[in-house]
Amino acid sequence: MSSWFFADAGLVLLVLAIGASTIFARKAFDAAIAFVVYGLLLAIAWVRLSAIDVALTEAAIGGGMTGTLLLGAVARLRSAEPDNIRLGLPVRLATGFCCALVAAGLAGTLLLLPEAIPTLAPAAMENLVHTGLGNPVAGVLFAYRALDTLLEKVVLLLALLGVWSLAPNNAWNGIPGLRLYERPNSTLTFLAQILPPVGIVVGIYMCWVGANAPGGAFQGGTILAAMWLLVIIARLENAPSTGQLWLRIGLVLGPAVFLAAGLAGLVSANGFLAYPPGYAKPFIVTIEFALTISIAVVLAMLAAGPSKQVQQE
Amino acid sequence: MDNFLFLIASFILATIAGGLIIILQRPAEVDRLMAAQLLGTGGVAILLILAIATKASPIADVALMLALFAAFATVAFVRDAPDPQNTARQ
Amino acid sequence: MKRMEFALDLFTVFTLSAGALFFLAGTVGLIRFPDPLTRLHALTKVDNVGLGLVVVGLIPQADGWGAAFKLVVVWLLVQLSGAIVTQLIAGAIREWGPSA
Amino acid sequence: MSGANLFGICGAALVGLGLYGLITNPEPLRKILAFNLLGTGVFLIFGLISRRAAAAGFPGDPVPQAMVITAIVVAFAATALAVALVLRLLEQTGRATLGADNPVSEIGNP
Repeated sequence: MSSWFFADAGLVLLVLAIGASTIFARKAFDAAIAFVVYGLLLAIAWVRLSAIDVALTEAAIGGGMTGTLLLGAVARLRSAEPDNIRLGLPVRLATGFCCALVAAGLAGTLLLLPEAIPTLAPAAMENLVHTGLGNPVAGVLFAYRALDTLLEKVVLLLALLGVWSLAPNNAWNGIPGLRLYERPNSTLTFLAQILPPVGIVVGIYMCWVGANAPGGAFQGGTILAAMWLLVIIARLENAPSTGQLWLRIGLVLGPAVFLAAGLAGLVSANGFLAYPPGYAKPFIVTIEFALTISIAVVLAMLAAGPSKQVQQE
Repeated sequence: MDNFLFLIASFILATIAGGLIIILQRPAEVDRLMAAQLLGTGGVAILLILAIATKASPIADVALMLALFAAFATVAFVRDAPDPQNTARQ
Repeated sequence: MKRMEFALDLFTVFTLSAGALFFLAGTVGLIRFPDPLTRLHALTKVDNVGLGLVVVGLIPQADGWGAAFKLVVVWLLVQLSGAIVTQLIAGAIREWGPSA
Repeated sequence: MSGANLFGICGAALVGLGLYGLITNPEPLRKILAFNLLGTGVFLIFGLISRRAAAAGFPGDPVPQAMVITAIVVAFAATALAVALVLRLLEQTGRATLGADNPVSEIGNP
């Protein structure tokens, strides 16, 4: 373990350097691309923290999806009038000092924590057999803290509602204003033909292994969302108008199945979101499958943004 | 063998770190884009070595993710590159 | 059996070292080459060879065919997406000039 | 000091960096970015907590890990909403800043 220490220290320094460049970069584009690199690097850091589930999520969402979203926004904002409001040096210095204090306080607190802090890990592992799962993180997400996960899905839907409601009045139920690639039959078209089949297989694989190994609905859904966006950007497929029924069904499918399974727990087991003994795994796998679809649709629509044009049909 | 794997992983990390720091200083946007691509290959190599060294094969899945999403950033860049008419930027 | 293992370990040491050297060469090229197109060339070609060598060297150390198969799959994916993405970047450079 | 502690300290430093960017950067998009950086710092601190709990012989505590996964996804949703708001601001006003109505060239530097 100790031989890894210096490599870890190097990784931490690199993460900090790239993180700092997202803040101090002069142009927004530089900051956004640094954020992509930063997200991908953090995935390696999470692997070093033995949190492979988190590493998968961070690489997909932190690096890929958020980075793409920011890069798209930067490109749009190029047309904005430059604004040269800048804080004066004394204010910046004072702010820097205060922020350094916050960071130092936080770091100090962390180092002062007792080495053996209370943990739920043994309890989580002990009861994992009852769920039939092999991945403790999936156990937390879908059995012990299932309510949190359910509500998180609701939060995602609320965020999407927020994004959609930013559409102009006449574009409600229109097509999302995602920027597309202008030229047909280009190299990008080729990439959009080659990569999605691979991505879909990987996405389903992620969802499938999630019960027993790192992976799951979030990671699988994110890959599917990214592949869908790629196909739309390359103009191989049109972005759906936000009013379409199948799209709306896809959005609520996961939360609805989750909720139904939760309500079934009231009858077949001893409470809301309790699974009947012995049947926990089939329940969880069904929920995860439905959630993967919903997460894919929600994330893709969130990245696509509010609708721009009225549907032409 | 584990110590050797560790050595190689650290070495690759160091070369990537050097490359990243230099690239992110460059003014041209394409150069910065290469940083993501650099991590797409070098990061994958580090993760694969880690997967073998710590005998945790799910780490290879993280490498898979890294490869998929490093390409994705480039797609966004190529899509958003400005019109050839107004290339007046540094 | 012992001798076989030793030979495999030796193979791993050799290929991984070669792979690491390729990564070093790629970074040197990235830093030293004068224009984006040549830098791109250094980045993608050399690093992909490096990754290939790393994967080949790791295969004897993988426990089981499944793990080895996954290594190869990851490598193939990197090759595929890397090659196409390089084309995309190169196209962007050609169209918008090296300062894009 | 173990490797996990390093990542915790890194998380604390990232919180500081993100906070600084959030306060000093005038562009809303950069503020969103800085806030994301701050968030990842907090997540890394959770990572340290998860690793600390590993003293009992587990690779990591799954509870904080699951919370971080949830948080990353929610952070993305919030970022998407914030970006959509900024772009709408640009559409309506042609500007993408939160400055005062009468542009001031320098604040805090009389």
